[in-house]
Amino acid sequence: MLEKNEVHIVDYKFNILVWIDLLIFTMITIEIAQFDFQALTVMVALVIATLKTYLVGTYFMHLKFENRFLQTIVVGVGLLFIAVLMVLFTDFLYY
Amino acid sequence: MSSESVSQNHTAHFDAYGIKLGMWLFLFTEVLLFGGLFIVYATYRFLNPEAFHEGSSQLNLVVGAINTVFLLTSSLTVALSITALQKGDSKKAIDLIMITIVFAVAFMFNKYYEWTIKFEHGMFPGMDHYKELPPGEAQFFNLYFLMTGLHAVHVIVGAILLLIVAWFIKKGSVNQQRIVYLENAGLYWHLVDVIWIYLFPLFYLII
Amino acid sequence: MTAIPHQKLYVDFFHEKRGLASWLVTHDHKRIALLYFYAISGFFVVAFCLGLLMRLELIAPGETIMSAQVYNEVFTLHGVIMIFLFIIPAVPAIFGNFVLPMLIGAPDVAFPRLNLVSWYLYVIGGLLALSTLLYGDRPADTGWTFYAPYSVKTGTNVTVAVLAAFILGFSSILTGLNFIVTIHQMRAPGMTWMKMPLFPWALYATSWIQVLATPVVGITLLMIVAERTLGIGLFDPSIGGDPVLYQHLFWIYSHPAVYIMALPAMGIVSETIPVFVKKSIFGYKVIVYSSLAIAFIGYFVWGHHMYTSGMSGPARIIFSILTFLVAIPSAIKVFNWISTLYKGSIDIKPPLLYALAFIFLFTIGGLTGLVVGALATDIHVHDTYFVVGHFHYVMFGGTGFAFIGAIHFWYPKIWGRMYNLKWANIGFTVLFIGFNLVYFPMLVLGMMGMPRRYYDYLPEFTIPNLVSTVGSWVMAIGLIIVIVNLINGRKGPKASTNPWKSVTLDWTHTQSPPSLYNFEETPVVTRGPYDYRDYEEYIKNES
Amino acid sequence: MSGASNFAEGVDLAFYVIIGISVFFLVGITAVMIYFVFKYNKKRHPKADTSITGSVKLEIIWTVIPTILVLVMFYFGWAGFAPMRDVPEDAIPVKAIARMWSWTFEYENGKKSDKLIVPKDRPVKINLVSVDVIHNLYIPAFRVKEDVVPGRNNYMWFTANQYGSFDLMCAEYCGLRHSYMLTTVEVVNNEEWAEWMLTPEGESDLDRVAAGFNVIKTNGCVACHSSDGTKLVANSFKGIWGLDRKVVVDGKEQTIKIDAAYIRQSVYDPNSQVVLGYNSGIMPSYIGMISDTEVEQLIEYIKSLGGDAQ
Ligand code: HEA
Ligand code: HEA
Ligand code: HEC
Ligand code: CUA
Ligand SMILES: [Cu+2]
Repeated sequence: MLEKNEVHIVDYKFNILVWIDLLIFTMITIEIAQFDFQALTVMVALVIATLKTYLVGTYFMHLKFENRFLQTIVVGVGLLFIAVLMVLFTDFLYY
Repeated sequence: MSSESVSQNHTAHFDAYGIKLGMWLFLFTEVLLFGGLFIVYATYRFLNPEAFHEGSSQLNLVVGAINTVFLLTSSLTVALSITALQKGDSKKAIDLIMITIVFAVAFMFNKYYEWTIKFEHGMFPGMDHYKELPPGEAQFFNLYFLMTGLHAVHVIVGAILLLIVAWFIKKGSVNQQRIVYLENAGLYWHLVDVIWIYLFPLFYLII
Repeated sequence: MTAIPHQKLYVDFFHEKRGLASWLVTHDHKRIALLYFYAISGFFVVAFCLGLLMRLELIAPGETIMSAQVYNEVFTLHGVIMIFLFIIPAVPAIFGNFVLPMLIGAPDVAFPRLNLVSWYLYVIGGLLALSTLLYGDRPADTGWTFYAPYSVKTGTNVTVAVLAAFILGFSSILTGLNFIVTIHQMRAPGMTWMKMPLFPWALYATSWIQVLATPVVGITLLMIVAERTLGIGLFDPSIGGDPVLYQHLFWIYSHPAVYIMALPAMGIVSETIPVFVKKSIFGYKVIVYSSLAIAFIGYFVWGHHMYTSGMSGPARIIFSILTFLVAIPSAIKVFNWISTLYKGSIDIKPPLLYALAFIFLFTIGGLTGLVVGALATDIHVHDTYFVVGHFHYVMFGGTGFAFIGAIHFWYPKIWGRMYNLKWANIGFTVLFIGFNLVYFPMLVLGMMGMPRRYYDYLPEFTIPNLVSTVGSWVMAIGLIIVIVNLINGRKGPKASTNPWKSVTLDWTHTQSPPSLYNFEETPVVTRGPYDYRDYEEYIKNES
Repeated sequence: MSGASNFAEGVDLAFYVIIGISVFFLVGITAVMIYFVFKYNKKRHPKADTSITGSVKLEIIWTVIPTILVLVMFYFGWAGFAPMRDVPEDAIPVKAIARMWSWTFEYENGKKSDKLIVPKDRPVKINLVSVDVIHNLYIPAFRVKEDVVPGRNNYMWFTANQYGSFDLMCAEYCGLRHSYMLTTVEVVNNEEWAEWMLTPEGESDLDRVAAGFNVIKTNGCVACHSSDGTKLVANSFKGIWGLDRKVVVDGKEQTIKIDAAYIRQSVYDPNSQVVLGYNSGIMPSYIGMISDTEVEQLIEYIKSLGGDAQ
């Protein structure tokens, strides 16, 4: 009962643009990894990876055109995982 | 996930959204399956930072980067294939799936090459050189083989799913109106891509 | 959402098709539920007998009937079967499958074929677990928790047992996934979320846990397999691994799993009480939200199983606070159930007896959970018989009793016949008394300091152990009465379609036993799920 | 059971508070339940009051009150626990070595024993070391318990405040003889303790054989090997000297005569030659724990149990 059957088509060209962005991001990560910012490097790498995931999710996986509920649970699962990791690290961080 | 909604058994109704929702739920389980390994990774990396750096420098960045490009591109072709089928061009859709498969094979080939080299150096679980690795580094390679290995299994499964869907498109049972199976196989493929997006920097790029 | 094809004649689902083969390939949720029922009952009896054997061994110090190695294998198998093969699938896979579609006015679950696949996975996993008895060195002797590094070192057949648990996990995931889509997509017209009965709500919350927690234990168990077979020593301290990390990963699943066991049982209690009290459940919305809250907070309390593992101080404190918070929604549910009784018109039938027993026993179990949830006290009773007492109270006293209650409740729906009520009451009484005789002494033993998984014990622990063992015989008698009575009920008098006079769709709109797609036409929901105003009239009009 | 350490008071107080509140609720809930069941029984009360569906006020009350009570319980639990992590500076360090399935306690001056001997009223810090799997050191009377995890430096401390002998058990499942991994804590007065600490080992009137027996006792060999011919986990030491033993070396079967070299290797590297029919990895290696002289003593002891002749 939730679905609306309108189809949203992501155009060929737009898909290719997303792909080019993804390649650029990949290059940036590799470049940045050459500098040693210590812990920051990992953070930057992960942030870029997350941006890439955002692109793949929103456009390739069509999340942008899905209903609210689906968008929420996808983000929710991501946050849940991060929360679990944070709670876990209360052990290792202070050990 | 090729099960159909029940109602289809005895009425004309076909619940595309339900099937897609099912696929997403399945993807969550995949995310958390890898999530368990990411947790182990995060912990051991935290406990042995230098060793992980040391281990990472022994991996071949070029091979990793090429594989990243392969997977990103294959994701693109899957996305394009969905666009094609949405527009009703099933021939183009099949062609694009086939290109995806080619990239998948290329990825696996690269992986094979990478692992063979490790193998020749005795750097494979159970082999002599492997057993002599210093503590943290052993964990790095344990995780490397386990995570990229599990990922490779997913690449194979994803490729098979796509092939099956291509066959159905050819037969006509997956078409512009009933595109959800292609979308689902695509979702799976993109997930495989997303996991690699994280694996790549975490294994090949640690400073 | 869809029209059901018109059925000319009422044929119940047993007679729709005949022959064993038609069962083994069925897509009908009711038949699959019964397939689960028989498979689960089979495993249950095995594990029950193992429980009795353990008690017999512990009747007195020293060797009684088995050697230490056998004892260790027995409690491991008992735990593995009870957890993975009985209590996790029992309520969702049997009663969820059978009544969920009917309660929400659907002809079946969303993915019927997948449903059958889960059953096959369940059976394969179960047989694999039992097969460890037959080949290899010996069945696993690690305890159901498979703690590394012992599980990596022992020469017993851990690999197969762990793989079995992995497969069972997948079965559980697929069931959960199926239910979520079913609940989202297939509710009858008019059944808004807040008009959905509470058992589907409980299953909804449970399903999310199944989908989101089970994969973590899946991968953890695979790591144990990798460590045993490939020499990938992930938890081996000599190469930088950490055995405590294994415990974290294990409990990240296994604590939420205890709510996979408890929530559906609570759903059954919420479903039963209004029927026999003939008034709406008290605080419907609060019960809904508390289920969701339990599912959510339950995800973050796993560390309370590890207070003595050498976790950091802050971690212990955070886990303890969260543990206490997760107790509150359970408390709220108990208060709401009790309040439902107020000014009702209470008809004490066996299903209600089991529901009330659930409240009492689960409360004891839950309150002992608070004792183990607090830091100081858990240091003393962790890994002692106190914990064994705690979890038997919540699992057997809670979920187990709710499960038996559910059989009594939906019995006339499933088989269209009625068991003997008097014998049901007698069986209940003996079971209830026996239960407390077995497990209360365990709480005492734990306070005295007897560790669990002990084959032999010091003389000062003798008397409570003796009481407990004798109690296990009383309980066995009670259970046998219950089972025999239920089996005899198959030849009992025909039941009317709605013997308990319930107002939920499963009773008002389907036959007993139901027909293939449950409803003759898709029901349209206008009333709340537990609206007992003028119920006699409503029931007459609808059927 | 009465407590015998500085923690007993805090832990027991937490027990009283939590169990007190629990009993109150259990009795209350049960009483109300039974009362309702009788009062509103169908016979007495044929028509239910269907107008009652909930009450926001009540829901708030029974959310807030349990929340407060639960935080109180948490507080007492934490208060009883917090001092357990705060080791006083002057605590006497003792190393507890756990293995399948026995304990060895090693004191600052190198002295070892199989019972834990501590002075009354002085803080003792126990460093927990495991050589194989996870164990758990549990002294019920002291209300202390902590896992002994291989690779982690776990610790515990306490001050015993009663003389006597108290049970010390392993509370984490560790395999076959987990339930026999017991010993005792002996709480003695300060002078006795100091004197005991200074008695050097093995030097008293023990001859070499008796010294050998002491070695296998303090190092826990007795958990798996008996001296009287009964098979525990592994073969008994009785009568094995000079026998031809079938062993597996590098996956191949071989026959070795049991002599001093064989025993030495069994102690230091047991997995290099595994007796046929056993799994490797059960017996831990004692490298660094048993000195060469001790091995000599233990060989004397095994010799003394007979063999050859039979
Ligand atoms: C059905 C399964 C189930 C359920 C529902 C629970 C519920 C709870 N459990 Fe339990 N638990 C297990 C199954 C379960 N448990 C198992 C199997 C183990 C052992 C695993 C192993 O090691 O093998 C275990 C072990 C276990 C431990 C670890 C003990 C140890 O090893 O040292 C802890 C510690 O915190 C704990 C706590 C709790 C708490 C706080 C709840 C709470 O959710 C309880 C909430 C309920 C109530 C509080 C009662 C109702 C409320 C009232 C009547 C109102 C009054 C209440 C207040 C004032 C708050 N459990
Ligand atoms: C749902 C879960 C569940 C249930 C119902 C039970 C039921 C029982 N358990 Fe269970 N138990 C566990 C889950 C469960 N257990 C788990 C998870 C563990 C931890 C394992 C570990 O440490 O790893 C455990 C551990 C455990 C121990 C601790 C072992 C140890 O630490 O050393 C003991 C000891 O007494 C015990 C006893 C019993 C008994 C006597 C029953 C009784 O209920 C059994 C009573 C038996 C009957 C009433 C039999 C009646 C039926 C028949 C005789 C068949 C008749 C047949 C027909 C005619 C059909 N159990
Ligand atoms: C955890 C149990 C365990 C402990 C503790 C243990 N052993 Fe063993 N031992 C075994 C097992 C099992 C075997 C047979 C398998 C093998 O050879 O490794 C064995 C074999 C031996 C053998 C060869 C015996 C024969 O019959 O050929 C000797 C000698 C020996 N152990 C000595 C010792 C000594 C000395 C100690 C203490 C310092 C000790 N063991 C402690 C389990 C143990
Ligand atoms: Cu050592 Cu149990
Ligand atoms: Cu828990």
